[in-house]
Amino acid sequence: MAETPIIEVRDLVKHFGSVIALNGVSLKVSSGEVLCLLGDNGAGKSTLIKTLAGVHKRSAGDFLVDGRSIDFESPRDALDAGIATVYQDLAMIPLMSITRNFFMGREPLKGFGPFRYMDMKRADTVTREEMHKIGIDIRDPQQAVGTLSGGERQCVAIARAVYFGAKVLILDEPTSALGVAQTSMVLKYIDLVRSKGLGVVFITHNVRHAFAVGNRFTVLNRGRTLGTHAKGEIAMDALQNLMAGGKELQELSGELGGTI
Amino acid sequence: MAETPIIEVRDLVKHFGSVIALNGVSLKVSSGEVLCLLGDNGAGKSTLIKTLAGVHKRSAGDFLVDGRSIDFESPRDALDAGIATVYQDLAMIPLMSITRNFFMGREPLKGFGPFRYMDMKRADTVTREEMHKIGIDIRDPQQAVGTLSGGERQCVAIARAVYFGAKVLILDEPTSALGVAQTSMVLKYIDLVRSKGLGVVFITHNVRHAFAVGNRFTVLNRGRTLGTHAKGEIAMDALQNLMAGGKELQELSGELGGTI
Amino acid sequence: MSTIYDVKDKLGRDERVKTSSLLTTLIRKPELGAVAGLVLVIVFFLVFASPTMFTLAGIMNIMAPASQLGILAIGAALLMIGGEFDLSLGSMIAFAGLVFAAALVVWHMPLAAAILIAFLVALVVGTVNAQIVIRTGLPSFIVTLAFLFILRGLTLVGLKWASGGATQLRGIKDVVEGSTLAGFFSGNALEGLFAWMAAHDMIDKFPNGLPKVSGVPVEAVWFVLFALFATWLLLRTKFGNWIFASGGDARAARNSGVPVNRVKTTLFVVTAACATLVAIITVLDAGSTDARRGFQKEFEAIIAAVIGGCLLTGGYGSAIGAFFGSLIFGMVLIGLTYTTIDQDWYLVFLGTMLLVAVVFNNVVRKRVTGER
Amino acid sequence: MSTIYDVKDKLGRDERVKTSSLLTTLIRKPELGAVAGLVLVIVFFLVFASPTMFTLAGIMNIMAPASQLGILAIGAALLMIGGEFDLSLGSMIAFAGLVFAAALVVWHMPLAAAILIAFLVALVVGTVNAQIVIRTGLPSFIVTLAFLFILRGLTLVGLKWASGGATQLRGIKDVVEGSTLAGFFSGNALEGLFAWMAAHDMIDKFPNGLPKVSGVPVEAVWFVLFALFATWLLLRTKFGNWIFASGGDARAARNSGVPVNRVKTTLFVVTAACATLVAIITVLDAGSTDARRGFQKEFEAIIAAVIGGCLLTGGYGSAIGAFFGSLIFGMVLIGLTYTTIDQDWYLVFLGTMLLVAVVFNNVVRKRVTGER
Amino acid sequence: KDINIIAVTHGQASDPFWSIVKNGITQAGKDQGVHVEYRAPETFDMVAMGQLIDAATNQQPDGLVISDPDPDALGPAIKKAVAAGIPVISMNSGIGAASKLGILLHVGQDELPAGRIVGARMKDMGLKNVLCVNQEVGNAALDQRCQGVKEGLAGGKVTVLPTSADPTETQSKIRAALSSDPSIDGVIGLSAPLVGEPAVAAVEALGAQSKVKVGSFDLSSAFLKDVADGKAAFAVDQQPYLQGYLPVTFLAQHAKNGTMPAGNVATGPSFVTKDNAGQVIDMSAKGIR
Ligand SMILES: Nc1ncnc2c1ncn2[C@@H]1O[C@H](COP(=O)(O)OP(=O)(O)OP(=O)(O)O)[C@@H](O)[C@H]1O
Ligand SMILES: Nc1ncnc2c1ncn2[C@@H]1O[C@H](COP(=O)(O)OP(=O)(O)OP(=O)(O)O)[C@@H](O)[C@H]1O
Ligand SMILES: [Mg+2]
Ligand SMILES: [Mg+2]
Repeated sequence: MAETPIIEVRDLVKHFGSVIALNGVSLKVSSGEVLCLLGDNGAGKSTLIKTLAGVHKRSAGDFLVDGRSIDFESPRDALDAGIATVYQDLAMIPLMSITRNFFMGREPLKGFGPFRYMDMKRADTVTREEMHKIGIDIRDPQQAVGTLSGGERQCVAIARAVYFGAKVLILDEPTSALGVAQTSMVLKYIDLVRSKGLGVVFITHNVRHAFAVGNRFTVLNRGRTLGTHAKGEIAMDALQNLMAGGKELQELSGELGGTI
Repeated sequence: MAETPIIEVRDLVKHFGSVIALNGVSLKVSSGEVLCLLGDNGAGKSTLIKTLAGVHKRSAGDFLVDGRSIDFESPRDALDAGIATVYQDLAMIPLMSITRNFFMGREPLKGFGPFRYMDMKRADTVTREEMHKIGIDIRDPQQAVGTLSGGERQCVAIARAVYFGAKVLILDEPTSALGVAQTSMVLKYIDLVRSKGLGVVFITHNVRHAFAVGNRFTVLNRGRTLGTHAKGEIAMDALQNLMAGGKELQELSGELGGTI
Repeated sequence: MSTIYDVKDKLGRDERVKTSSLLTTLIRKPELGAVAGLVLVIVFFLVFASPTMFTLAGIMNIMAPASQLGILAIGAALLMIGGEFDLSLGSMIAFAGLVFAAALVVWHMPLAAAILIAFLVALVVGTVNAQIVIRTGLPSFIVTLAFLFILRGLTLVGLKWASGGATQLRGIKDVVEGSTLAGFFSGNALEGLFAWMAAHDMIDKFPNGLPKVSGVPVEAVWFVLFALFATWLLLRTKFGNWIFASGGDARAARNSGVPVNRVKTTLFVVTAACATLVAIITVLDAGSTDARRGFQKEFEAIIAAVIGGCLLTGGYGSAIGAFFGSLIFGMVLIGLTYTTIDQDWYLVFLGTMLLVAVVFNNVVRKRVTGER
Repeated sequence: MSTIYDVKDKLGRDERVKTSSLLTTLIRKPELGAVAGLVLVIVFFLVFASPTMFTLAGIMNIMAPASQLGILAIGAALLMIGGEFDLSLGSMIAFAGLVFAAALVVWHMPLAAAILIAFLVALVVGTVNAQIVIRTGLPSFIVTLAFLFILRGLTLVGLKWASGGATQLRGIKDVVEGSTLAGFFSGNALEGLFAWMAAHDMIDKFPNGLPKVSGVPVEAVWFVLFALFATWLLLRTKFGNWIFASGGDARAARNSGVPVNRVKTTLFVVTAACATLVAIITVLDAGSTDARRGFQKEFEAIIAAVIGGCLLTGGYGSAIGAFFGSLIFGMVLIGLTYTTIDQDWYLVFLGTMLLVAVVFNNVVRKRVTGER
Repeated sequence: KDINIIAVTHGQASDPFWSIVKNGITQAGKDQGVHVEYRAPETFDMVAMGQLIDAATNQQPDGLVISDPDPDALGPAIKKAVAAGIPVISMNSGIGAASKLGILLHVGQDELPAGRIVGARMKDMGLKNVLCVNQEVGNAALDQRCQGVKEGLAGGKVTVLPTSADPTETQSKIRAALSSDPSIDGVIGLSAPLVGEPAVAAVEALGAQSKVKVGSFDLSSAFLKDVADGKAAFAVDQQPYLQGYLPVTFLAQHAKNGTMPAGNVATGPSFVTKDNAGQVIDMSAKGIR
């Protein structure tokens, strides 16, 4: 992986008013690799990936895409640059149908000139198929997203990002609300996407999920990078401890039979 | 556990318009035990516990609390009956402060008669302490919940339910957004609560978390109970397969190194 | 692989969905509520109003104001679905009317140029409204409220300047006399058809042989076409999807790549253009304009849209609902005059009818869509 | 165990929070925006208005309308924070005024009984509004709009009945002459103080020796007390927490055990009671009531609340903000008459001032709270 | 020293009638070389109007012109102005209470008697069932006009039709009223542009010109054209221009020379009919009549 990374950030800083959410974070993602972003609650993972996705503007630091410094004005710019994101809060409109949410911002068109209109039939078919691939059998693609279960909703967001992801796929805790079957599907998906040559940023709190698909692991703690480790270099236990932000877990874990 | 269960439901049915969310579900929780409610996405777990918590009215079936048939008119009734719930969507008001959310509906009062007012200082202290116990060190209890990270928000909801839970504690995927340290804390908490003699209903997709604290496991699938198993009676793998709703996972899991 | 998930029964039905009759499926449209409200109102007037209300002439008489309101209501509905309000709508009617009339009688422009100028003004006003809302992040309620005052005030000042001191500018009819273009914005459409029908005794005639109703008010044609267009736009186009998304959750929409600001700006311009269209129609019809034109039309438009099922919080609603909402409101407004109800009770009945129609609408909608 | 989490530095500061000066901390209040808006407006009038505006008499002259508006605005603000609107507020003023006046001059009741009856009517109207909103699930916008019409219509009917055909009811002054209770609702407070100050040449006098300002308008006292009470209620009581919760997300609040319906009903009643209080004050002050009383006050109240920072979507706002919002709006309304601006331009200036004040308010608020 | 005169009325500057009043006031100011200001509340609002009078009193003008549609409500404010030593002239409405409140004199005529005269004229025209179209129900001044018509038309029937400022709606409502009650033979509007013109259009659309006579309070150039063309029977002129012009002139003279006419001045009503409408149209288009 001597090639230029698809995405690289150096010493990223992000303030919200008086809150310092990121205080010097660096990472890079190359094509064909899965970077797991790990860290405690409130470490700044979501803030970081929102900056990558064009939602937030960084307060300081460098942000390079394909080796060139870049400034996204809006999430649309990031999407156009081939970066698709599943946000932790999903970015879905509860009142709109599954299909409409799926294609929001990237509607498939039919017809020509000023009479172009949405190809609803195709949209419905694609939605149903993509959801099926991820293991969800939806009743009706026209159902409002607001009436879906938490996990079903998550799957819509993931299926959408995978479908439209071109270069980099960013997933913020995609498996947190998912059942066992769906989780397996999603992890397999990530594997598939990587093998197609995309870069993936995968946020999770589950060290097993991270180990299952990750190539490298970057750990955040209180707005700072704690370090990056390749898969071979670190054991699951050590990573687990790093993720917890240096809190000793043995004791707690021991009481509960070491199963966490 | 020959005593009457604190909560028991038999053949519960719940329809939303033409959608059948629950189609005959039975379960019971006794004091001093943790019942894990498992099942695929969309199986009906949240719908079930919302019925227990007084949010939904059942379409058919029996619901007994302490052996007596009961009908909750509102979540307040359930709370008054000692049933505290962490909802999957958390039931928090983003614009309100952490403290105000924490005590929403159960405000600590000071003064007397018509001049009773909220004891803000105590509320702030309690909030900070309870959050600390669960492993979150909040900057300012007056911060709006909307600016917290996903996991921090989850912790507020859990800490609140634990603080106010009197007889039964219902937790809908409480650990899904949590970091390693916080997850350990929450599981330890559940253990603690159980040992104090409360009943706990714990929904999770993580079989390890379930095994760590659960006494019995009830599996839902497409709105129906698939069966209940005590801890000693079933192996983790078998449970894992049940949770996935009968989908064979070996193959998938195998490809990813059996780590899920 | 698909067989793994296939637990549907042999007919391909999902066991988690109750079967419902064809009829229920057919009518499971939120708009049905508004239709039901309209039916209720019609039944009420059939019973209590003078039978002349439902003659051809009576219906056309209701269509004119209902259509003008409807054009505004559909514009307001689109904007509301997109998550914003335009309270300057009514003042915009007056302002556009002034610009249009002044272009004709003060600057002596040809009709086409005057129409163009009026719509250009709409473009400017809509854009200004939108830009202020977007850049300041203030609620559109308060921003457009400021323009409610400003445009109304400018109209008065402009009228006094244009007329040399009065609050009315007239003489428009003389200027546009004989223009074919004017036919698109004033008078009646389908006059030939109605004359033919009168000649063949199919409709009522005056003693002199002319038909009592000489055609369909031209605004009704605009109204129906606009309703159809807006429905197509909302349900079948990319832009329609963006409108719903922007109104449903602007942040989520933006994160998904919807150009929310562009959508909102366009909607503000469309709303202002609707006001301008109504202004042109009324100015040509009345032959004059005055400082009170369009007074409180913004509220009537919002009312009609809400009757038709639009949510005030955005992200939900339909053009066809606004269409029926306008018909309901227009019919109640004019219809009470056909009854023998003491006119002092007018407002009481207006309010009651509104409430009953909306409640009924709501009950029917919940019933058919199975909401709880 | 606590040491595990302790990564704060020695001074106990959290390294994730930027240190900020005492001043910034002091003024980090959203209400500061409204104060800044008020300052801006005051500066404007200091420069452009007749100096008489800021004499004692001028200030009292502004206080009367601003206070009446303010009482309504605080009621509307509480309701808006609780997630609902009351568009029937203005009509309620007229209706309560009618009931109150009729009780006095038609039924010849004592003042105390008339006041009681008026507030009982408020209780009923508020409850009816709330119950319809809660039971039907319709937006309060449309339900209270129906009551806007209905109450206004009933006022007209009632006035004609009470006065025997006119739309004005007069003669209230004669009836309440000499009642001490009336002093709580009309005229001026602190009259003794002002007379004393006049006698000692501390304030301006008329040629006949009476003080130019005979006291503080009684509504100003109500206004300030109500603003203090509402602020305490919102920030310090259980009910205040419930109001924020109900407006922020009714479902989440309900799930957390907040009796949302009870909260909303109470708020509707409070709003109606505010309208009634203003009705009683104006009827006693004017000695008469008419069918147009309170016309459009609902919008002025909402405007003032929004200027003061209330969100139209509910769950956010403050009584103190509404307080300043009313002062801003009231000052702009009256203040323009102290300038030499031509009345034709009045609306243009009103709109512009509003916009400028609100934008300024917003900029300051964002600056101090660090929102982006 | 500059002479300052303030006028506070109940009519908005955008109201056709009051805009003419304001034009008269402005012109008088120019002619007399005094500074004038016109103020009115945003709607017919007696409470707000009282506050505006207070505001005017605070500025100690050399003269105050007011309209007084509700002497009870405005009384205290007017008395205060008088007590402050400001000469006050009332115009348009409030003739009955003028002397009691210490007002120097009244220019114009109350709406009620004006309405009576119109009613009497319609009775003379042989009308029996008249529709009184009110574009702003609840405005007590306008309500009095209909009330007066009813009294003047003694024996005949008067129905009040509430409408709005929207000419399309007004026209539709008048058509509705005429077609549901064919015995209506007269329509009287309370504003020429907002009601009179749509009323003529409505009658025309129904082809009932020969049966239904239309009249209107106040003037507008388009309505006067209808009168001239014989489509409308008459317009009632209160000469609002004079109601604004005269009080300012009197007060300016009072401030300069201490003069004041001895009695009230009646400015109307006078009728404009087919014979004299032609002369008035141009003046009306300029906002003078
Ligand atoms: N808009 C905002 N305003 C103020 N503070 C914010 C804002 N967004 C995030 N923060 C703060 O920044 C910190 C980092 O938040 P972030 O959401 O990035 O955490 P995270 O690593 O994604 O945590 P989790 O695993 O719980 O999702 C948190 O403490 C949060 O309170
Ligand atoms: N209000 C509603 N209207 C219509 N359908 C609903 C509603 N609420 C839930 N459902 C449907 O009922 C089914 C069960 O939903 P529920 O939220 O109980 O699933 P769950 O077991 O909690 O899933 P997850 O693990 O993903 O949270 C889902 O398919 C959902 O679409
Ligand atoms: Mg996060
Ligand atoms: Mg769930």
